[in-house]
Order: sequence, then structure tokens, then C-alpha cells
Amino acid sequence: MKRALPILAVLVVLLAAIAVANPHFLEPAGFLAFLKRAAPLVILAAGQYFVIVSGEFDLSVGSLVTAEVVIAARLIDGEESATWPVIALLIVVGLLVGLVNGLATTKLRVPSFIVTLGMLLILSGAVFLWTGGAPRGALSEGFRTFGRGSLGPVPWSVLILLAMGAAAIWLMRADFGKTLMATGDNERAASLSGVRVDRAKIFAFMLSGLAAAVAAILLGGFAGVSAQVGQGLEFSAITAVVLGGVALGGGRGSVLAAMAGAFTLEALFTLLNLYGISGALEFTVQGVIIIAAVAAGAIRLPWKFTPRRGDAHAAS
Amino acid sequence: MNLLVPARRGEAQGGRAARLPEPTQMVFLVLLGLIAIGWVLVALDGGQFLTMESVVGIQQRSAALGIVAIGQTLAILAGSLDLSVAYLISLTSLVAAEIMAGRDGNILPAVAAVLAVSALVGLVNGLVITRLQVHAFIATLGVALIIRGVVDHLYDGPAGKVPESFQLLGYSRIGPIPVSALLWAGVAVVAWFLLSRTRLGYRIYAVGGNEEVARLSGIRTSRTIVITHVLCSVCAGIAGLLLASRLGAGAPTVGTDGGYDLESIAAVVLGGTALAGGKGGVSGTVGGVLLLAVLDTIFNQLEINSFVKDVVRGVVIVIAVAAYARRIKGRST
Amino acid sequence: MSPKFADWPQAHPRGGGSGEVGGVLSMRGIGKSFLGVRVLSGVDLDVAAGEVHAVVGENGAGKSTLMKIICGVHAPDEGTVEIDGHPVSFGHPLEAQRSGIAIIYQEFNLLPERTVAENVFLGREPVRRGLVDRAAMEQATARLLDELGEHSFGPRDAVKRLSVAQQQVVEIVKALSVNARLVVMDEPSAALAEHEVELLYRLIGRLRERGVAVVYISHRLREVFDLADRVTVLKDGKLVTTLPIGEVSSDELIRLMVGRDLGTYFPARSTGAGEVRLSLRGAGNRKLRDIDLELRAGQIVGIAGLQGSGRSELAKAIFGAEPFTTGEMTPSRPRSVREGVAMGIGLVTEDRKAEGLALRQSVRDNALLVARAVGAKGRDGVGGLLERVRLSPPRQEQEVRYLSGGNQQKVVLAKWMTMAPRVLLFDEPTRGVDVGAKAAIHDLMRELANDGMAIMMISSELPELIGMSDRVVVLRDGRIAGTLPAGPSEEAVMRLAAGEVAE
Amino acid sequence: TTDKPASTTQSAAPATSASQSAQGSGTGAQSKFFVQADFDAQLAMRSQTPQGPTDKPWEQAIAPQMVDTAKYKKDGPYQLCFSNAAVNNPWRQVGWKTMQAEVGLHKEITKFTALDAEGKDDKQISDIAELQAKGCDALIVSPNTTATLTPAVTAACGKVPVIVFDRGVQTDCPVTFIKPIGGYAFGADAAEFLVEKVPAGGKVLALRILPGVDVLETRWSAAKVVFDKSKVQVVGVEFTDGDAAKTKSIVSDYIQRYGKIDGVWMDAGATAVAAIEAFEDAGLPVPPINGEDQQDFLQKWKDAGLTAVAPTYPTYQWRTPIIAALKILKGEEVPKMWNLPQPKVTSENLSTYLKPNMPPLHYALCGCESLPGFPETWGGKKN
Ligand SMILES: Nc1ncnc2c1ncn2[C@@H]1O[C@H](COP(=O)(O)OP(=O)(O)OP(=O)(O)O)[C@@H](O)[C@H]1O
Ligand SMILES: Nc1ncnc2c1ncn2[C@@H]1O[C@H](COP(=O)(O)OP(=O)(O)OP(=O)(O)O)[C@@H](O)[C@H]1O
Ligand SMILES: O[C@@H]1[C@@H](O)[C@H](O)OC[C@H]1O
Ligand SMILES: [Mg+2]
Ligand SMILES: [Mg+2]
Repeated sequence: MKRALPILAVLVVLLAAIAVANPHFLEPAGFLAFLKRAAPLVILAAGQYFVIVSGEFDLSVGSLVTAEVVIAARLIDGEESATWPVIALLIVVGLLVGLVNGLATTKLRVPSFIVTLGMLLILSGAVFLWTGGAPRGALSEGFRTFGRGSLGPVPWSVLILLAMGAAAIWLMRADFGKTLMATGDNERAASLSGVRVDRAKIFAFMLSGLAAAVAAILLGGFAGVSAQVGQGLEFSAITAVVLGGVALGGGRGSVLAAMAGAFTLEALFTLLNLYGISGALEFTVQGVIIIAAVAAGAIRLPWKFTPRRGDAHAAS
Repeated sequence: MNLLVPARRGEAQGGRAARLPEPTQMVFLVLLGLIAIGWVLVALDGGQFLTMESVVGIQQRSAALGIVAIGQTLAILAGSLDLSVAYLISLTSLVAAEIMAGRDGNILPAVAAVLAVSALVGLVNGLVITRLQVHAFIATLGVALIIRGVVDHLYDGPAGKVPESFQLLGYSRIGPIPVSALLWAGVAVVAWFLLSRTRLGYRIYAVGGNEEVARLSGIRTSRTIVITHVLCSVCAGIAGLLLASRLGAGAPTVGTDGGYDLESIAAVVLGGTALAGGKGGVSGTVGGVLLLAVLDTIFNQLEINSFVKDVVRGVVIVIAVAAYARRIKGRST
Repeated sequence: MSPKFADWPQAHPRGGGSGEVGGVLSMRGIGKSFLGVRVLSGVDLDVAAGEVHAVVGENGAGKSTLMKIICGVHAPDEGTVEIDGHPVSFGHPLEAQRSGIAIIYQEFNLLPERTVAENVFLGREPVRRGLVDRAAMEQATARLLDELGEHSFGPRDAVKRLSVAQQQVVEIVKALSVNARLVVMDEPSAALAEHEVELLYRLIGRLRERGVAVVYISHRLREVFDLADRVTVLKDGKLVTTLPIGEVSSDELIRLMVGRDLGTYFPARSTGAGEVRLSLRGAGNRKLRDIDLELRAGQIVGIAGLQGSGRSELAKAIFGAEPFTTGEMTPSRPRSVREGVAMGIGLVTEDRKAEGLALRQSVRDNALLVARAVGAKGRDGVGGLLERVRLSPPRQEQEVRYLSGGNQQKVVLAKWMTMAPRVLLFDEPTRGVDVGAKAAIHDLMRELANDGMAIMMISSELPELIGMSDRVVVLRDGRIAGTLPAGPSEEAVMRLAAGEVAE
Repeated sequence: TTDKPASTTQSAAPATSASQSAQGSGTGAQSKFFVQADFDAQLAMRSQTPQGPTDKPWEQAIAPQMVDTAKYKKDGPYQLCFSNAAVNNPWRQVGWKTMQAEVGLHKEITKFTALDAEGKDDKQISDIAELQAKGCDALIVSPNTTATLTPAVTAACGKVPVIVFDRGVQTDCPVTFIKPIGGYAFGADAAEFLVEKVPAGGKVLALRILPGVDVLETRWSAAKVVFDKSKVQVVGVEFTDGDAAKTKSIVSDYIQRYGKIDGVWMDAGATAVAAIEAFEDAGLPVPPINGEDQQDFLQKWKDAGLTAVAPTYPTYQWRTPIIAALKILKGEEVPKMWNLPQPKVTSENLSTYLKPNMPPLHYALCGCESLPGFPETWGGKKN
């Protein structure tokens, strides 16, 4: 919580700025709509957090999201009864992709940047190979409920977000989280303390895959089948995590802050939109803000106390 | 109870692995193997693999990526990386074509402007990383967004015009060797020379190997990183010039469409340079780029669709780097 | 550029000490804070040419920080530094280097992927016509190695292939190659075995002869008394005193450092041995051969040996971090760290920072790491444990990296004690640990033994090893060269370690 | 040696713009891609009757000016080559499958060599060069970018008969250029519909994919001309990147901000359904809207009884280049500018285009129903 304070402060300022421009935003409906829109990215950020805190990267989540949506559409093919089996399958696929990423990273000892870059290519190639180039089939209404519908006034995606967020926080407080954190901090020490570091990292990748699967269910549900749902999400998720003050390289930062980072990014997009920054210049503003935010965080914290191998080269 | 357990895996491999060449050399073996496989496959398909046109094609296809990847090699060796090259290429292609505006007399100013713009972007990358202490991944991603915004804001399609004389850069060849390939070779030789023969090169390896050790040994690490980023960006600028000469105009999407950011990084690691820095070199990168180009040529000849290509590329990259990791592990035990 | 060892006189009597020649280094009123924490204040230090000046103090007393100020790594917040009477303010290590200051840092400072010559001349590569002159660099390195009598490796070997001791030699060569007026050595002997320390002594003697000033930091008081002309004591970042070495005794020095009497005694030995907790019969692997060893409840078994004799390998193999490929281990041979832990074995590794701690995590999280890794219960007792290991102050939420070396080692101990291990292996438990913490760790080890734990202790510091062990096993080239009963002489141990046949 | 043509007659900058009439209608400045003459020509073409068989619109041509091709005449069998810009969206997927099926119809084509440039100009330039060496009898090009592919196409013209389709090039060296009427007609069809259905003063939201693509720029610039002359108020012009989620968010934001949106104009149909859903999720009736001939939109239109129109950019144009190539090689005349008819889907003819057994992103005007392999090859199900 303490570590999440700076980013939470930034978030509050952004939210206030949005509210000034758009008073609807403070009404429950307006705010819930914002949460709903942010939910997929926040969930992805939480998943990415586990990987980053363990000292790795997951660049494959964007294409995994696309692949999941395309798979769902083809398999469900408008068939209501297929909804639950396919959702189960999507989750299995997400976990499986994470498993492969994790195994290749730990057992083949390939830097995760490369493993997941390869996975990005493989997934985007394979899924379209399978569908012949464009999404086929259709999602069922039941499937779409999660991204579209709500329980009373509260969108399902917000409920799912809350559940996932709580689970992520709980996981990081549990033994798994503590040992994962230690692994990201000092893999050798963790291993010599009996931590199954490979297993911990594989599990982290699987959580990222799971997050991608859930994000895909929400995004597919929200807007339907599309071949580019996942485009660029990997960079957004990593940016969100870093914005939350979580260091690339591992061993530092809280999952709450990572999720707050995702909310901040989403709030930033909303704000730029509201203040009518021209479509293109939005990117420029975004770039400046991200650099500035990370720079501010770096200067605030003792970024370099004990020189540590790998700090400067977190990409490895 | 626990008698005579079998020897460890690491040990068993040690002997074999120790005889394998460095990763930067291994990539050329893989390249040869791939050419052999390609030759067979294409022959079975009833075609001819290394025709004059495909050899020229391989070089043409490699040149731009090759030049960017050389720059990326420098950045990665110094323990950094540059995700802004793709947008920078778009930007510099536009700067070049706009200034040239179809007139021969403007070529020199245009080239100078491109070099200045790219050096400036490299300087910004380097300073954000060293002065503001932002991780290279985020710093260069941020700079990429900034350039993207500017380019998208100012341009919505190809612009400017490259005069005939400058287009020779992209199109002429001397026998089977395109001028663009010579340009690539030139950049590679300069980079190789820089890395292996100059103090700056030594410093790049040192900073990438361990920044703290480098600093304590009296190296101005920030300066080294900044210079490396300037060089990396200048390489991207040169690629932008080359692409402008090929396209006859500047194009706001030429860099991203080419995927020069992630693909250049892939080529570098495929060439055996460690993503963590401090280990590897230019020759490996040349091999890595050629490997990707030969793969492309095989796919082209066999008319395999782009989805299969992506899958194969992904698998090749991971397996190659896994092989290098094996080798290194074998060595160190 | 290359130093001329050949010109050095061969004899090396102790130098004239302070005052004889002009001061090379003079520091006045040095103060330094990190993140608002005061680390140094008002420290003065003078070093004369040809003087060996020892700097001692507890962990965290500020010795390394002071050295880093000399060498341009940190800028002082207050005070002045003069070299040869000229005030200097270095903004970068490079500038210190150019003023003729060389340093052997406490932490290893080499690039494993580069060659010995490249490391030695790192940042100062000789150039000819703008290009790096490899040949000159390698020749100069070869000459320096030759001067040192080091022939086991050459200038073109990659540093990653060298042993720890060989790497330490490279560090030394690197410092010497600067041809400095002032050489700072921050615990240069920490990674060296006794006979290698001898080599270091000779070297320092030659430097002194040449009029080079040497600042020498060590936690081993014997070295201080062997080498130094004067000694400066730091405590809590403040100067306690500077004295000629002849005017102080070892007990006094300890009192100055710690601020109280400690005595130089080790806790009393065990009275009797309990049941056999662990035994090896003919155990071996690629580094070890034919090891027969018994660890008994209540006993401390000391393992002696030269650098690379296989002591750490033995500890790691018993623990399950490395395999035994031959022989037997009872009750069973662990195939992984987790199996070792499950058998009740713990290992306090020799390299705390690299292998023992997750430095950015809290004291509590580190202390609980093993328990969490194996999913064990009993986490409420952590507070008590931290008190028991005498962590001071026992702040559980503190990040471990902010602790002194001694306190860090206590956290490592607590980490294993959460598991109440039956066998605890200590590899260099007091390396880089100050005298105060050292005594605390010694007391604790004996306490654990008395509580019935079986303990194995590896140490390169013979007095400590001899003082603590109920039995001393000497390793040589991966084999047991001999076993000695409690309280052997240093000579007896060395004779076995260095290769004379045991009876 | 050079692989480049001796001279290129290109004018890189898009032709001069006319009618800079922003009028404060919210439509912004006119696109620099706008060419009044082309605009007028395309709008006129909409009412002309195409020549050729009515049941095969891909063989029809509007106001053709035939060119002689005798000099290309040669005996079969033939090898055709195709340099494709990309297969990176459903529109191109459908077209590409259609083209391959068309090739399958002709025994005299013994070899069909296609290279995919994956959306990279530079790769397409090399691809075109490489194809020239493969002994092709004719080269079909679907250029990735108009200006930048011009030199490469010019170079090829000197060696083989070249057929260009979809996006154009800035040279008339190809034997024929095949395209539907064009983007102006598309944009105007949709805008005219909205102007008719949205009450005066009504708020129209315009959604565009991205700037800078000529076929899309013309669509918007034509709509702008239409809107500027009308009484509707364009409250926003937004770019969606073709992303459904982003589209839905943008539309929701506009609904929230303005309370009511009276019409939605889109430059392409891919995200039309997402836009519709934004109204549904807000519990509002869907205002008049345009989409494209994609199945998901047509389905939604029917199910929800929308007030809608779907201009098209027919994928059947992918059949024409093959037909044209064979005509050229047989020495038959072809139109210099082969303008294909560009029908629009309206509520009257909706049922003829809606084919529920086809995948959601299938384009109805594929002209592929009679081709071998239909519907499975296009991802459809037999029923
Ligand atoms: N870069 C830094 N940032 C913050 N604090 C630091 C830094 N370097 C050292 N310290 C703190 O300064 C104090 C003095 O540390 P220093 O390393 O100088 O002690 P030392 O006397 O060399 O100890 P040891 O005997 O363990 O080597 C310690 O409390 C240490 O934690
Ligand atoms: N020749 C070598 N090359 C690289 N590393 C070595 C070499 N020799 C020893 N080491 C490393 O040094 C460590 C200590 O080795 P070993 O167990 O053989 O010696 P030791 O007797 O424990 O000496 P130390 O005093 O260093 O602990 C081991 O972890 C080993 O990996
Ligand atoms: O090639 C274009 C295609 O990519 C786009 O989607 O629709 C119009 C076509 O001209
Ligand atoms: Mg120290
Ligand atoms: Mg040891």
C-alpha cells in the first residue's frame, strides 16, 4: 500500500481533471463505465506484474488476447451451449501459453524478452493460419455478457476485475508472492533457500497467460470479434506496470501499484480524449508523460544502492 | 542407498558444448544449413534457389534491416536497447524526401538534416536513460510515442520527392551487388572497427558487461551510453535515407510497417549477441539479418503464406537463442 | 604507462612510517550522508608516501565510503581532500585515477566476459594512432603477472575462467598497472587463503619500498599488525583515533572499534558429542573424492583447506545444491536443495549478497524465505528469532540492503533457524563481518551446538577455525588430507592443507 | 547496373485540393487527397449503366475506353504473377481467396506465382523486381502505397504487361487499372443517406479508421462535401484504428457528452457493429448509420431493424485482374480504366446479400458464390 501511494496520488489528480471536464464522471454510472473500460488493461497489468516482478518480460499477451478472441469466435460459432466449455478452454489455452513461455525461459534459458517475442509471432501466425486469415464464427450472447452486461448496476467486468485484483493482492501476500519477489530480487539466493525458482517463474507466466485469457473474454465480450483486439496491449501493460513504480528487472514494487498504473494510463487516455488533444499528438503527450512519470519515480527512490547485476539490463 | 548416481546433465554436455564455436559464429553455420535446406526444398518444388534475382533480392531485403540492426547491436552491447528506431526511420525518410524535394542540389542538405535529426533523437534517448534514470525499454518506447505523434500529426501519407540521382542508392548495383548492400557492408565494417579497435568499443563492452565495474574503472558510463544511442539512431537515420531512396518519397509508416524495432532486436540476438549486453558483436548480427532474409527468400520461393512465416520465425528465434544458451552453459561448468 | 616492477628493490623492510616523506593524502573534516543518513562526519586521514596505513572499524563504520571518496566514486558533502598538498575534488573515478590513485574495491570489479589484459587496462587502454594497441596492453599485463610470479594464467584468458583467487590477482594487477602514488586496498585478502595473503604481503612491501602510499582495510587484525605503520579507527562514521601500530595492542584496538571490551576468546568447546546426524562414506563428485565424514549433534566440525580445495563444494553437496555422484550419505543423499532442507540441513553460504539474501526484501521476508519456500509453519516466532540472533535493532520491515554486513549475516542465520535444522553448515560465516558481530556469531554457533545441532564450519581464518572447532578436517584437492582433534596448531593445519603427508 | 526505370513520371504530392469549405460544420479542413474532377466523375458514374454481363459484375465496366492489346498476344499456357500488398485484413482475405479460386477456373494458367509484401512498401518493391525474373507472362499488382510503388510498377511495365487493381499508382503505364467506382462514391452514398434520414440540425458522428490512406481519405472527403452542404451538424470526426473496443468507447463517450447522437457515418464497416452496440448498451435506439457489406453488420441490420445503408467496395474486384490478364494475353481489348460497378446494400435488397451461413467478417459482394470451394473456402458452412 505504501509503495502504491505516489501512483495513487497521480491517479486521483487525473481523475479529478477528468471530473472537471466531464461532471458525469463522478456519477456512479460514469465512474463504473470508466472502471469497465479499464478492467481488461488492469487485469493484464496485474498478470504482467507477476512476470516483471520475477525479473522477466511478457511481450506475448497482446497477441494472446487476439488469439483467444479469434479462437472463441470460431469455436463458439454463435452456439449458446458452447459458451462455458469454450471459456474453460480459453483459460486453459492462456495457462498453456504461459506454461510454454515459462518453460522456455527457465529450462531453455532463453531471455524472456526473446521467448515472448517469439511467442507473439507464433501465436499471431498460428491462429490466423487456423482460421484462414480472418476471424470466423461468432461469439454467443452468453459469452459477451461478461464484457457487456452487468449485475444490477455493476458491470460484470468490474466484478471480475475486483475478484482478480483481490486474488492478485492475496497471492502477493501469500508464500507464493513472497518467494516470487525474492526470486526476482536474487534468484540464486532464493534457490539456495529452497525456493523452486523455475516453478515460481513458470507460475508467474501462467498467471500472465490467465490474465490475458480473462482480458480476452472481457474485450471480446465488450466489442465483439475483431482481428486486432490485442494490438499493442503488451506495451500498454508493461507501461502500466512501470508507471506503477514497479522496476523492470524484478524484486520490487506492489501489484496494487501496478494496477493503479493501469488505471492511470486509462485515465490519461480518457483525459487526452476529453480535452480534445488531436488524435496524433495524443501519442506525443503520452510519451512525454510516461517518461516523466518514470523519471520522477526513479529520482524519488534510491534507484541504485547496492549495484546489482542485471539492474541495468533488465531485458535479459 | 544412494550409490553411483548418473553424471549430471550439465557435465555430460560440457564436453560437447565446449567444442562449439561462439554464438556469433554459430549463426553462420545455421545460415549455411538453412541455405542447404532451402536449396533442397526449392529444388523439390521445381524451382531454383539461388538465382541472380534471389541473391540480389536477399541483399536488397537485408540492407535496411541490416543497417538498423547494426545500430541496435551497439545499443544492446552497451546493455541498452532501442525501441524507437522504427518511428525514427519513418521520420527520417520524410525529412530526407521533403528536403530533397526532387532536386539534386538538395541531397547534401537533406542527408545532413537526417543525420542531425537522428543524432538528436539518439541524444534524447541517451539522456533520458542516463540523466533521468529511465529504463531503456520505457525511455525509447516513450520517445517512439513522441516521434509517432509528431509524424502522424504532420503527415498522413507519403510526402516529399527523392531525385533520380539519389534513388540510385536504392536501385543501382555493381554486378550482383546492390549499392544498398554495399552501404550496409560499410556501416557494418565501421561498427566492427569501432567495437574491436577503439576505446569507445571497449567501453561499450564494459558498460554492457557491468556498468558499475566500468564506472569504477574510470569509464564515463553515461557518456558511453549516450554516444551509443546517438550511433544507433544515426544507423536508423541511414536506413531511413535508404528507404526514402527506394520509395522515391518519405513515408510515415515505412518504419513501423517494416517492424524494424522488434525485428532488429530479433536479428541481433539471433546473431548471438546477449540481450543483457557486453557480449557478442557485429558479425553475428550480419549473420542474423542474413538468416532472416534467407528465410524470407525461401518462403517467397515456396510461396508460403505470411502466417506460416510468422510461426517459423518465432520458432527459429527461440530455438537459436536456446542453442546459444546451451552452449554458454556448457562452457561455464 | 606501464609500471616498472623490475626497478623495485627486492628487500622490503618496514617503511619509515609517517612524517619521513611528505603526505600524499590529506583529508580534513570529511562528511557524507546517503539519503539523509549520516555515514561519515568530521573524518581526518593523512597518509604519507611509503606508509601502509590501516583503516579499521566495524561493519558499516564507513571505511569503504571514505575510500570511495578518495577515489572519486562519491563526492564528500563536507571537508577537503588534498593530494600532494593540492586540493582536489574528483567528480568521477577517472579523475582520481589520473591523479595517481588506484583502488582494489571490496567487491569484485571485473568483467567476466573480457580478457585479463582488457580488464587490467579497462578505461585506460593504450592507443596508437587512435586505435587500441592490443599488443602493448597484453605485453604490459604479461610483465606485471610475471613480476608477481603469477604464471597460472595469461593476459588473454577470459576472466570468467579464473578462480576466485586468480581474479583477486587480476584486481591487484589492475591497481598496480596504474603506477599509482596511492593504492587503496579495501579488504583485498577477504577472498584469499593464507598463503596467498603472503604473496600480498610481499607486494605491499615492494610498493612501500617504492614510496607508494597504501591504505589497507581488513577485518583481520593480524594483517593489520603485520603490515601497517599506522592505524586509523573509525566508529559510526567518526574518527576515533589514528595511532602508530606499535602503540596499540590487539585488545585495545578491538575496544576502540567496538567501544567496549570483547576479549579475544572463543566460547567454550562442547563437552561431549551426541548421536551421528549425518555421515558420508566415500562420497565424491567432479571436485571431491572419497570423503568420509561424520557430523554429530552438539559438535562443531571445522573444515580447513586452501582456496579451491573443495570446501564450499563439500558444503553444497551435503546440502543438495550440488550432487554427490559417488559414495553414500546417511540418512540419505539429497538430490535438491529442497530435499536437503527437508532432511533438516541448512547452509549459510559464503557469499551473502549473491547467494544468501534478497537484498531488496525486508528483514522479515528474508528470515521467512526458507519457511515459505517449503511451506513450513512456525512463522510467528520470527520476532523472537531475530532477537535470538541479536539483530540490532531488530526492525523487521527494514530492507536487508540497509543493514551492515554483520546484521545481514544474522538475518541469514535467522532464516535457517526458522526451520530448526538438525545440521547447519556455515561457509565462511564471518567473512567481511566486524569483530563485534563476529563474536556474536561465534557465541550463537556454540549455543546452537549446545542445543543439539550438528554444525560444520568452513573458514579461511585459521584462528577462528581453530578456536571454534571440536574437530578440524583438512581438505586438499578435493580429498580429506587429515583430521585433527580440537585445538591444533596453525602449523599442523597448514602442513596438511599445503600437502605434507599426515600421519 | 540499375534495377530502376530510366525515368518516372510521378508527381508524389497528391493533386491539388479544391473546395476548402469548412463552414464551421465540424467537418474540418478538406483532405489534401480531394480532387474535384475525380469526385465529380465518380458521383456521375453511380448512375451510369455498366457494360457487360449483369450477372457477373466483376466483368462489367462503366464507361470503358478500350485499349488494344495485340502486342501482348501470345499462346498459352500462361504463367501469371501477382504482387500483393498484404493479406492483413478480412477484406483482403476474402478478395485473395476469391482471386485464387478464379485462377482455378482457367486451365490455361499453369502457374500462378504470388508474393505477399506483408504491408511493407520496401518488400513489395523487391517482390516486384523478383517476380519479373520468374518468366511471368503478366504481372498483377495490388500496390501497398500509391506514390511509393509507382517507380517499381513503372519498371515492370517495360518488361511485362502489368495490371493494377484496388489502390492505384501514379503512372498510366499499366495496361489496365481495375477498381470499383471509388471512395468518393462510397463516402457520398453513406453521407447522402444520413442527410436524408437525420433531421435538420441533427448530430452526426463520423468515424474513420485512420488518416492518410487514399481510398479512405476519398471516402471522408466526399462525405465532408455532402455534409457541408446539408443541415446536419457533424459533432465529431474520430479515428478508431479499426479497433472495435475503441470504436465502442468513442461512441459511448459521445452519447454521454451529447445525450443523443442522431446519425453515424463510417468510412468502413468493420467496426459498425461495435458502434451500434454502444447505443444498445446505453439503452438508446440506434440512429441512422452506415456500414459496409460485412455479414455481421448485415445480420445486425436485419435483426435490429436498423435504418441503415451499406455502400460497398466489392471484393469481387479480385476476380477481374485474372480475367483481364487472360484477355490481354489473348490480345483482346480491355478498358484502360476498368471501373467496376459499386452497388450499395439497402433495406430493399438486404435479404439478397445477407447469408447467415457465412462468417461475420465475410464481405457479401465477393462474387464468389459460384466459384468452386464455396462456401467452405471462405469460412462458410454448407446448409
Ligand atoms: N551508496 C550508498 N547509499 C546509501 N547508503 C550507503 C551507501 N554506501 C554505503 N552506505 C551506508 O553507509 C554506511 C557505511 O558503509 P561502508 O560500506 O562505508 O562501511 P564499511 O566500514 O566499509 O563496512 P564493511 O566493513 O562492512 O565493509 C553503511 O551503513 C552503509 O549501509
Ligand atoms: N577454476 C575455477 N574456475 C571458476 N570457478 C572456480 C574455480 N575454482 C573454484 N571456483 C569457484 O569457487 C568456489 C569455491 O570453490 P571450491 O569449493 O572448490 O573451493 P573452496 O575450498 O570452498 O574455496 P573458497 O575459499 O573459495 O570457498 C566454487 O563455487 C567454484 O565454483
Ligand atoms: O486495400 C484496402 C483495404 O485494405 C481496405 O480495408 O479497404 C479498401 C481497400 O482498398
Ligand atoms: Mg567496506
Ligand atoms: Mg568456499
